[in-house]
This record gives sequence, structure tokens and C-alpha cells, in this order.
Amino acid sequence: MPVQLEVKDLMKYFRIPVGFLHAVDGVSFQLEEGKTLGVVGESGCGKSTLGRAILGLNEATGGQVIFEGEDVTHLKGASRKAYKKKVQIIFQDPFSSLDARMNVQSLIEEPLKVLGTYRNKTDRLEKVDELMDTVGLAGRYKTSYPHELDGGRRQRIGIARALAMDPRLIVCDEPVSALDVSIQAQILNLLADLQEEKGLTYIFITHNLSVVKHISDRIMVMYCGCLAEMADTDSLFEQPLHPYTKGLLSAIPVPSLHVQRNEILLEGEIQSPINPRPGCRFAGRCCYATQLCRAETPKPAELLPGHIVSCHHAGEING
Amino acid sequence: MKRWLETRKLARKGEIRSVGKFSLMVRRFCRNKAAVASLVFILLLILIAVFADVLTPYDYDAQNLSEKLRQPSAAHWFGTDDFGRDILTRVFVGTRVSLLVSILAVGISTVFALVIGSIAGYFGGAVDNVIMRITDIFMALPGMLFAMTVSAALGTGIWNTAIALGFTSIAPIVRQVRASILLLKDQEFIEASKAFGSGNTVIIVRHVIPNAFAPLIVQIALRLGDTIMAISGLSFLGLGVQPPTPEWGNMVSVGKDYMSEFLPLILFPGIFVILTMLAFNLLGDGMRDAMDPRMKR
Amino acid sequence: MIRYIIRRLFLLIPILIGTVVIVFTINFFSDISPARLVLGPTATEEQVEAKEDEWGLNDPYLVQLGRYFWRIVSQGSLGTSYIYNQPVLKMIMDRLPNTLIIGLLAATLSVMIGIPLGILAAIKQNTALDYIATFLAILCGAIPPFVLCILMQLVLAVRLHWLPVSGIRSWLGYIMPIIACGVMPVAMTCRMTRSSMLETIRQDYIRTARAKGLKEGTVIWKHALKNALIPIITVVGMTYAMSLCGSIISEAIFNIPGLGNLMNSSISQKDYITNLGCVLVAAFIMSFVTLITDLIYAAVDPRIKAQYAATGKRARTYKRKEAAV
Amino acid sequence: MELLQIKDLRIQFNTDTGIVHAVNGVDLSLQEGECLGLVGETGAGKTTTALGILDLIQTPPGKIVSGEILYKGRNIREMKPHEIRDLRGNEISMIFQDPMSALNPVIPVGHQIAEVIRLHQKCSKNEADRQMLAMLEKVRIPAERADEYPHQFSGGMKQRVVIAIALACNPKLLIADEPTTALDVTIQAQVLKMIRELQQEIHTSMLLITHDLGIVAQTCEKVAIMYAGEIVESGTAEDIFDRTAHPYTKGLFASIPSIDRKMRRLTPIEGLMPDPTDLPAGCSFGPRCPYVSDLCREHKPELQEIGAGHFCRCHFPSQKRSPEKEGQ
Repeated sequence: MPVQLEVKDLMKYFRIPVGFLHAVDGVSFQLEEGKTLGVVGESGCGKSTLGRAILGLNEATGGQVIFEGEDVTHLKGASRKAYKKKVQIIFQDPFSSLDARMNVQSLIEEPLKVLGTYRNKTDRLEKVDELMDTVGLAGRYKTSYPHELDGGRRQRIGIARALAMDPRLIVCDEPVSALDVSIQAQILNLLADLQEEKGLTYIFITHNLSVVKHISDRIMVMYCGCLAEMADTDSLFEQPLHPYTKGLLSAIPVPSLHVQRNEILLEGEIQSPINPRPGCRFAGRCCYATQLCRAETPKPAELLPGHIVSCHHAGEING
Repeated sequence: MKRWLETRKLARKGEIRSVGKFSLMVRRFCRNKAAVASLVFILLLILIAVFADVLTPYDYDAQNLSEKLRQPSAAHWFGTDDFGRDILTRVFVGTRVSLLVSILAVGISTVFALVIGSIAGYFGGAVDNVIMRITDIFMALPGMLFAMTVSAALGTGIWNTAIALGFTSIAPIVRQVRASILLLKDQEFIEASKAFGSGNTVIIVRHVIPNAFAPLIVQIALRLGDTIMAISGLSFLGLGVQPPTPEWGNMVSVGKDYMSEFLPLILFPGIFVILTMLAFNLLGDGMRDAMDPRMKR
Repeated sequence: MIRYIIRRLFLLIPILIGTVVIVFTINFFSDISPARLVLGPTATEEQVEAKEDEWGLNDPYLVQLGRYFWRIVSQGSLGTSYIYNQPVLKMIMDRLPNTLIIGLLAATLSVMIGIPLGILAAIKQNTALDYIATFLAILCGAIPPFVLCILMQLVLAVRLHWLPVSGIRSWLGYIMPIIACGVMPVAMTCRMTRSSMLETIRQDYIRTARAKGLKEGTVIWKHALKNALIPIITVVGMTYAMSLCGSIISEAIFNIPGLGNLMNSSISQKDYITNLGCVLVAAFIMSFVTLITDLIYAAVDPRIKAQYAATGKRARTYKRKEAAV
Repeated sequence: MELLQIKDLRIQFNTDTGIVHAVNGVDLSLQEGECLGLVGETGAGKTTTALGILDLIQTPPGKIVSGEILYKGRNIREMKPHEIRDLRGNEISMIFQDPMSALNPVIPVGHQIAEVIRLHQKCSKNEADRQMLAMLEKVRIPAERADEYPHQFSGGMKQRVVIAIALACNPKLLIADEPTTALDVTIQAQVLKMIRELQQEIHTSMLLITHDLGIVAQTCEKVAIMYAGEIVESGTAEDIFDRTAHPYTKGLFASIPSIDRKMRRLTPIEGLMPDPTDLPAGCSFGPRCPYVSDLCREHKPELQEIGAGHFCRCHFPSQKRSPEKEGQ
């Protein structure tokens, strides 16, 4: 499969009263067409900002986003609009991401209007019917308003809106975090079906490791704006190399009485991404941290084939 | 939990009949009896204002010195004033003047404030900074003093009073508009629309203005009341609307001189001002509660 | 914190200059000459012209404006009244105490009545007490000051002879003006307190306080009130600011020699220079009370205090970071 | 002896849209020193039940309609207000879901802890402060931060302060309402471990409310599954995890993406939870149940004992035992 999206050393800093918040600090990865990259990390690790920077909703401070061979980091005008047709986003909160005044039909029609391919209203409404059918929304909800629907159906509207542009790549920003497990499963199945049907590429951002394992082909673990580890799903779960990934995986509560885990409890809190000092951002919580870790930021390195890790001591720790 | 319950309840209803957010608001509003009564009263006032000339057999300016300062009677329900003019007629025409001036004033200030406030709120940055510093200056002027100064400079009369009151109340509305736009700007659905590639104009027209509209209506209702009070205050002091044009404030001002022996000239215009103020306040509160049901419980 | 206060005091200067410029400009373009009013309709054009020259009214806009500010900076003078031929500053200072006494008492009265009544209404929400308090508050907010003043005069002075009709020759004369200035603020404070308390009582930390086993009184007074105070302080601050600038209408009706009365007469008599002086003093009082209000915010809410401390440091950190990136 | 026993608890809310039946006949019992997990989705009535125990339901609109809440054999519903206040924070305390809003933003955290100690132990201010510092140390917050305000703490630390408040008076019963839902995974692990350790240290019984079966598996000996205001299945952790009987519980397990096994598709429960103002006549899970029959639609099943201490509210519990679970 050809590489569809390439992100090179992407940086996004936000200016705040006391300095700069390094939301994303030098993240690179490649994503093949039709695959799913899971991005995991805890709140404030920059995973949502990464997704928005790829979309161009937040303009990157540095680095490059290359989509299908074209540099799309700083697009303007018509080319920006063309890019937005190919790359779409599904938001976390299906309540606030839908304008409460609009009913389902006009919500799904909105992107079609922007798109401009469908000149007359009948064509657009036909397409709306088709989209609602695709995401499993019954036609009788056309005149309903978002606040009358449950979280699952609202999220289906969000998905239909993203699909309206007929995108190649969808950034899913915590699309199931606000939902109950039974509804979450419905939406995850829908996303999997759509991918199979349309050959979509996903960047799936979440903090839920079970979900990310279920849906992703490859997983990137982020910590405090930086890439900590990236590998194919199985390899990451079977052989995590970064101490943070190890801690993260062992912290997942497993709904079974028969799973024995050697629990690695991570002490301490996540470091603030505001004006960070050089050095490994995880050093403060890491039991292997040395002088080197505190002085020098580790570079991502491919320790095993396709398994990238940013840790000075990854080799020694894992023998 | 509460939000969930409400949604769940409506989720079921949605399968039968869909209820827009607006009609939900109307329903909640209709449950508030005081607000509905106020709305009816205000509609009545508007009718009075429109048909002031034909509601009574008298002309508001027809003097009859032999009939001056008469107590209420069958012929003159509210009595007559110091020139023998029918007070009822003058109160009715005064209603027209008050409503007209306040609608003009609020219209002027709202239009200007909307434009300025939207620019400040939506674009932010240096533009916002400059606009906000200027409003700070205007906010440091006591309202009545400022209105009187402008009114004195422009001169009296309906239009000048409307312009004076409109101009002096731009700054506070600019702040409100800006605040609600800032709140809206951070909403995810605006970002969602940007993700489709919508431009600024489309977003402002399709999302920002319609969503800022509802709170603005409440503000307008409350402002109308405040402005009516300000007009009558100015007219009372001899600025604003001047005799012979009747206005509640200038009628009371005349009545003040006959305070010890003749009440109707104070009482009836006074009651009209109080009731009108009450009605606009209750209406504004009712609309706000209807939009934000949390406040009710 | 001190840095914040100093910063705010410096910011007062452009605001005061701004208010003077606005009012000066409005007066400048007004087409009625104060000289004509002072000299009366019988005076000739030449006499009026001469008077205007004496007051410098025929100079260009910027010259007049510059002269006004220069006089403040160099002599500390606000000029001389056209009508009364007295220094404006002296006239204001003579009248200010009356206004301040009435304003302070009225605003304090509104706090003493409005806040407790609002709290009571919130605690007893949806009871008869709540309905009565809310209705009274709305009613009081709907009575225009001039109607209220005249009704009081009529009942308390003319009919019952309890209080003097106007003037402040005895302390009894202060009662009606204080009530007249206080009624609207009482209504506003009461309503704001009620809604703010209701909002606070719904918060999770109030549930935490109840789950600790605290008495309802402790929950309300210790945990809820302090959190509900911010919007109340805003309204109370506004009340003080407005009251201290003097009520134009009630001072006119009760014939009180105060700041409001001076503003009224200076406007109606086109005594522009006195008007400017009043504006300056009023704007100063308004801004100063706003500053005090903002400082009280910080005393009540540690989050706001932290924010102020941060703004004091901001300027320097910014520069350093910009150099770095 | 049972520390807490709830019998047929019913709680309703009067709203504009009708009467919400939030809790419909819940029976629960909790032994001393035990940890019971109460599991359910949003709107199942878990939190309402918990608030009902402490009589913290806002009235109006909420109201406990019927039922008994026996704490050490005494019915809390019949206690006088001051007796209930003596229980709250002292014998029964509660940890709330959202640490961001559960602490009073304008009072220093140390004071918020000391307050509950002074209230229930009737001790001097100094003694209360001493105990408060000891408590802070227990939840691993440096003593010098006692004078700071909640906004200066991170989410995990705030939740630890909430825990300190809850455990300050060594309660007999701790109700933890989704104590880690708002926290990140690694912080969640820290907080859960801390709650477990402290619970054992002071021999507290715990009612853990959560929607996460993973947390239950780690923490609780007993489990009760709640659906639409009813307990649909309860028993020991083994009963629930290995001998799942109720189709809803089964559905829950099938909806969770597994971390250990690879599966292409999940098997979600179709449909939505019923409207709490308009519950179905028969079994409340009936409309979503794959095994539903006419009996289920007409008659509400009772909670019946299908194994020692294993209760299930279903007409056909045994037939629905999941075959694939036996493989584990």
C-alpha cells in the first residue's frame, strides 16, 4: 500500500500568558492508505492537537504534513478547500460539535453546501438520504434536532457529516469516549464497516487502550507532546519497549478475573507541557531515568523493525 | 444526569414528532404566567400607541381652559390637565412617544453594537483590544450624565432623544455581544464547520448570528424597558421630549407643581411607566428562563 | 499584587482623558453659546463675541482641549464656571460631601437589605417568602426614580408632614433621598444574590459539604456564600459607583446641593466647563470604585488573585520567550 | 451481620416531562469489610441510589418513594435530620465522580479536610490540623500544600484530597461514585490502588459505583449489575464474570473490546435503555433482549436466586448462559 500521509517533525506551540505550551513537539510518522493509526495518550499529551494540526484547523508551528505527495502544512484559499474535502474529522463530543439550532437534515446538508458539487437542493437532499442510510440513521430522524437524540445517534450524524465530503482520510478524535459501552460498540462496528467499504484511512485518537487495540493496525503512544513509542498493534501490546508504554498497558483495567498482570504502577503526575526543559519528558516518572535522560531529549529510533521508541535506555531495559 | 434524562425523554418523542429548540423555548415561556401576561400587556400598549388618536374623542393638544385640572369623570376618565387637555388621551399619545423613541434608540444602539461587538469578538487581537479600551472609556461615564450631555447637545425632540439614548447605550451592548460571540467562537460546531472548509462569512451568517440571536432578543426586551425609563427621566428634567408633545415623564413633571391638590397628572402617567417597566422586565426574565431552564429550578 | 494595583492606577489616566475628550467634543459641536445664555437675549453680537473670546471659546478645538488639560496639570484647576464665576473644583468640592453621604448610606442600605433578602429567597426557593421577595424586587426595579421621589414627597411630606418636602437643613431631609437612591440597588442586589446563590447551591462542592455532615446553615454561609459573591460584588460595586456620582433626578426633586444637581444645572445652563469638571470627577469615582471591586474579587476568590499575579508578570515573560523562539 | 441493607428502594423525580422512575425497587446488601461493585450505564440509577443512602437527593424534584435503607439495622429513612448528619462524613462517606468540581474552590484544601474532622470528632483546631496533616500524608500530598487552593492541584491530586476528606473520620462505609472516571489511566491506577489500600487499612466497607467492569474485576468481591433502575444480576465476582446469567450482563461483556483476544467485530446490545418516564410493562430489558418471549413482554421477572448468593432478574436465566465464557 502506498504511503498516504507523512508527518515530519510536526510542532504546534500555543502562546499563553506565562510562555509557550508545547502541545505537539516534533512528531513524525507515515500512514499507509486504508490503514488505521491509533494515537493514544493521556489528557493533555497533544493527541487532539496533532489531529487538528494535520487537518489544518490549528496551523502548525513547525514541521511538515505531506498528504498524497503534496505539502499541505500551510495551504491557503482554494487548495486548502480542496484538501479539506479529502481529510475530515469526527469530534469527541457529539453534543457541542453540532449546531443545536439545526435539524439532522440541515446538519448533514451543511458540508454538501460547502462542497459545492451539488448545485440544487434535490440532489443534496438525495445525498443526505444516502448518507443517513450509510451511517444507519433511520429516515424519520431527518427533522429531529440533535438534543432529541441519544449520544450514539448524534455521533452517527457527525460521521455522516464527515463522510459527506467523500474524504480519503478521517481523523477520529475520541469518537466513542462520551458513549456508553453498548453504544460505543455500535459506533466502532460502524467505523470498521465504513473503512472496509470505502477504503478509508483513519487516525484514531483515544485514551482508551482497549478501543485502540481493537481498531488500529498501528499505534502511536504520545507523552507530553512527544512520540514515546510507535509500532504495529500486536507488537506494541506484546512487547512494549518504552517504560511509559509498559506502565500504561499494565494500568488498563481488564474485565476478567483470570488475567494475571505484573502491575507497574507509574508514580507521579504528567509533566506540564508549558515551557518544558530539555531532557526526556517522562524522566520524572521513570524508574530507569539517569543523568542523560534529564539532560538530553531522546530521539525516536527504530529499535526493532517497524518499532520506533524514544528512550535512551530502551535497549538496555529490554535486554 | 438531568441533561441525559431530558435528552432521553425527547429521544423517544423524536420518533413521533420533532420539537425544535425554539418551540421548546416557546413552550417553557408559555408556562410562565407573569411573562405571558406581560407580553399581552405590551401588545396592548402597542395597540394603544398605534390607535392613540382614535381611541378617545379628544385631541391631545386641544386646550380648554374652562375645564382645567378636573378630577376623573365619565367624560374624562383620567381627568384633565392644567390646560384642560384630556389626560387619558395624552397618556395614550405618550405611550406612542415612549415606545417609538425607545424602539428607535434600542434599534440604533443594537445595530451599531452588533457590528462593533461582532468584529471585536470574532476577529480578536488588536482590533478587539482597541474597541474594548474605547468601550472602557464610555463605561466610565455615568449613564444618566452622559445621556443628558448628549441630549442637551443634540437638542430636544423625538429623533434627537432617540439618537442620544441610542448612542449612549452602545458600549454596554458591545460588551455583551462580544462576550456571547467569544463564547460561541470556542464552540466545537464552529470548528466543525471550519473543518468542512467554510469561510468566515459563511460561519458568521450561518452559525454565529443565529446562535447569538436568542440572548440578544432578551437583552433587547430589557433594554426597551430601561430606555423607556430613561426617556421619561430625561423628559422629566426638561430634556428629551418637550411639551406640548405629551410624554409620561414631562406630564409627571407638570403634575409635580400641583402635587398637593391634584393627583391624576402624577398618578396615571406614573402607573403607566411602572406597569410598562414591570412588563418589559418580566418579559425579559421570562424569555431568559425559557432559554436557560436551569435557572428556573 | 501591588504591581497589579499600580498597573491599574496607571490605566486610569487614559480612561479619564478619554471621558473628558468625549464630553468636550460633544459640547464643542453643540451650537448654543454659553455666552449668549449668560448675557441674556438683549446683549449684542459684539458683547457675546467678546465674552466668548474672554473664555477662549473661539479658539480651535485642539487649542481649547489642550488648554483644559494644561490647566489641570500646571495649576490643578478645572477652570472657572461661566455662570457662577467660581472655580469649578471648589464648586464640586462644596457639593461632593452631600452626595457622598447620601450615596454611601443608600448603597450600604441596599447591601444590608438586598443581600440577606436574596439569600433568604434562594434558601426558601419556591416558598411564599421567595415569591414575595422576588416580586418586591421586580416591582422596586420597575419604579422610575422620579415617580418614587414624588410619591414619597406626596405621602411622607405633603400629606403626613413627617419629613421636610425638600432641602437638607435637618438630618430628616436626608431620609427620602437615601431611600430614593437605595430602592433600585436593593432590588438589583436582591435579585442577583438570589440567582447567584441558586446557581451555587447546585454545585458539586455543596453536595460534598452536605455529605460531610455539615449543618445546612454552615453549608450556606461558609461554603455557598463565598462562591456566590463574585456576581453580587459586581452589582454592589456598580451600586456604589452610581450612588457616589449622585442621583441627578432625586437631587433635583429634593433640591439637594450635590454633585447631581450641579451636573443638571451645568448641562441645562450650557456651563460646559463645569460640566467637564463633573464628568471628570464622576468618571474618577466610577473607575476608582471599579478598581476597588476588582481588588475585592481577588480577596474573595484565590483563582482571580492568581490571575492578577500572573498579569503582573506577563509582560516580562513574554519578551524572554519571544527571544528564545 | 449486614452493615448496609437496602430493601425495595424506589426513587422518583418529578420533571416537566413526567415522573422519572430513576430507581425502581433496588435490593442490595453489604457485609462489613466487603467491597461491592455497582455497575451500570449512564442513567441506570447508580448515583441516585448512592445519594439516596445518604439522603442527599434534592427534594424537590427528587423523592424517595418507598423502601428501607438499613444501616447497622437502623432505617436511615426514619432517622432525624441531625442523626443523618452525624452519619454523613463520619460513618458513611462518599467520594464523588468529578474531582474538578467536588472541592470548594475558595477554601484551602487543608481546611476542607480539617473541617470534617472537627465536626465529627469534636476536637480542638490544633488537633484537627494535626490529623489533617496525617491524612494528607496518607494520600501522599506534601503537608506544605495544605494551605493551597484546589485550582493549584492536578485532577489526580484533587481526587486524593476528596479521598482524604472521605476517609478522615475512618468511616464504616465508603461510597465511591465513579471515583476514577474523570482521571487518566495511569492516575486512575494510582488512585484505585490508594483507595484499596486505605480501605483495608481502616477496615471500611465499600460500595464502588462504576461503569467499568475492568475496575470491578480488580477491586470488588461482590458485584451488582443495574439496568433501568433495577438490579438485574448480583452475586460474587466469579458469579458475574464467569457464570454470567443475565442477557444484559452478557451483552455488556460482548460490547467491550478485548485487550487479550483479537476480534473483527464487536457484538453490541441493540437499541437504547428505556425512557425512565415510560418503562415497558414487562421486563425492562425485554425490548433489547435477543431472547425475548411473550412472557417477558407481559410479566416483569423477579430477582431469583439461581445459585448460592447469585441472583438474576430474568425468566430464562439458565438457558442463556454464554457458551464461549466456559472456555476461559
